Amino acid sequence: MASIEVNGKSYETDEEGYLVDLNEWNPEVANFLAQSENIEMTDQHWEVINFLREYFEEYQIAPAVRVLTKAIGKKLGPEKGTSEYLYGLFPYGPGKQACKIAGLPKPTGCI
Amino acid sequence: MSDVKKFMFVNRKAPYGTIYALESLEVVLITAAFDQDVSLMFTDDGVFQLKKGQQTKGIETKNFSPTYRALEGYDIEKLYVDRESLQERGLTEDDLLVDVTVLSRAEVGALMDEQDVILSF
Amino acid sequence: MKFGIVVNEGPYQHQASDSAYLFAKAAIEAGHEVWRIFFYHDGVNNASKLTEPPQDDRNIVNRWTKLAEEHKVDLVVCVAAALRRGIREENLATGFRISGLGQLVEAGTKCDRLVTFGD
Amino acid sequence: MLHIINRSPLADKALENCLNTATGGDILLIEDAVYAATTGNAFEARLRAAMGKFKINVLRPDLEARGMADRLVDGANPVDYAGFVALAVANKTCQSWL
Repeated sequence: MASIEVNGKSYETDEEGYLVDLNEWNPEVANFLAQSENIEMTDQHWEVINFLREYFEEYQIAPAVRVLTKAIGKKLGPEKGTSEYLYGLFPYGPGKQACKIAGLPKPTGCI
Repeated sequence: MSDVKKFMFVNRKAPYGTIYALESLEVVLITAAFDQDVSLMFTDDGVFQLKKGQQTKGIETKNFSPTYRALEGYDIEKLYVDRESLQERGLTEDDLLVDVTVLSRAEVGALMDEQDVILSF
Repeated sequence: MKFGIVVNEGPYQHQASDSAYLFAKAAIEAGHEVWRIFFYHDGVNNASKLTEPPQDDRNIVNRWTKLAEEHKVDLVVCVAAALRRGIREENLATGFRISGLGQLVEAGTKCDRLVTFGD
Repeated sequence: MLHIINRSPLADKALENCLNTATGGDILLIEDAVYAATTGNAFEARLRAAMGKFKINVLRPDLEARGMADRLVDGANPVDYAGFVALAVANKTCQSWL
């Protein structure tokens, strides 16, 4: 089992870098995970991360990319509800990268 | 995907006692992602899956009941409940955590006949 | 005719695996194609090569492997269900592969008939 | 439609629900459901009453395994696995009442 160290505290991760205990997530961990994905967190990134966390809190699942895109458009404005916008922020895919940074469970790769 | 089929998921089991309800929900979400025509049928103890107020802390298990409320966002809007099963269990539509269409057994049977693929877990 | 089969229970505990196997064999003998068998829930345990039944019992896992080898049946194990139960590439019996639930949906869309065995 | 039932009607409501819900067609009793089609069981009358609306098929190997082959109710149709496959072919969809 791998681990990361943020501000002197150690967090367990799986081999792909996802947090093992989702309850341990905090913004510092998010920043650290983003850096390891070569993403510089901006307000726009945080908007999406916060949205994902709220979505997960409410529905107990990570949304499919299509559903996320639609829901973001509804909440943050249509110009942000496009895959171009989301992939612009998270080049390797909002499903994979944003969920990891947001401390959501790893998509089980069901497709 | 070019071939769209009518998929119905028949849920006859209560949640938590076994894993079927949770894993059924996962298939439902994937099927919707494949752009298929999805409907869910809740009958017998399956209607308990939709009961409001599930609190799973004490059994240290994930409460997946909120996920039924996410179905709308996946464009899954055909949720059907068998009226007789509800009544047998002392439940009414008000006890359920999502909007559903309540059907008689005859209506349920007719709807099943329209399906291309029926999956039950 | 093209058949898809779903197996939801583990071997030895429930008759579902036996029923599914005998159905698949009969379908092939009748000249049909068994295009894919999808193992879900505890059904993923059908794919464990660590299974070792006593000598006087049928070997359910080997039976599947043989079916796959002789009739090109695609044996797919659900990844999420498999990970939960410790079924991984390294203990997968020959003829099985691990993949996602999409493979089940695909069996539903591509096959003429989908038959489920479970509890 | 082919309705497949695999549990005894004395232990589970699958068969009863199926009989009350389905619009007709083929029913196949497999595994523990074969007990439903044997004489003298408490569900026999209910099954007989449904025979006008449904064709009741019973998987013979499961019946034999359980020592019930000589107690099959009149009007129920015993089939082997080839017959099971034929039923699945003859019906557009197969529903397992799990």
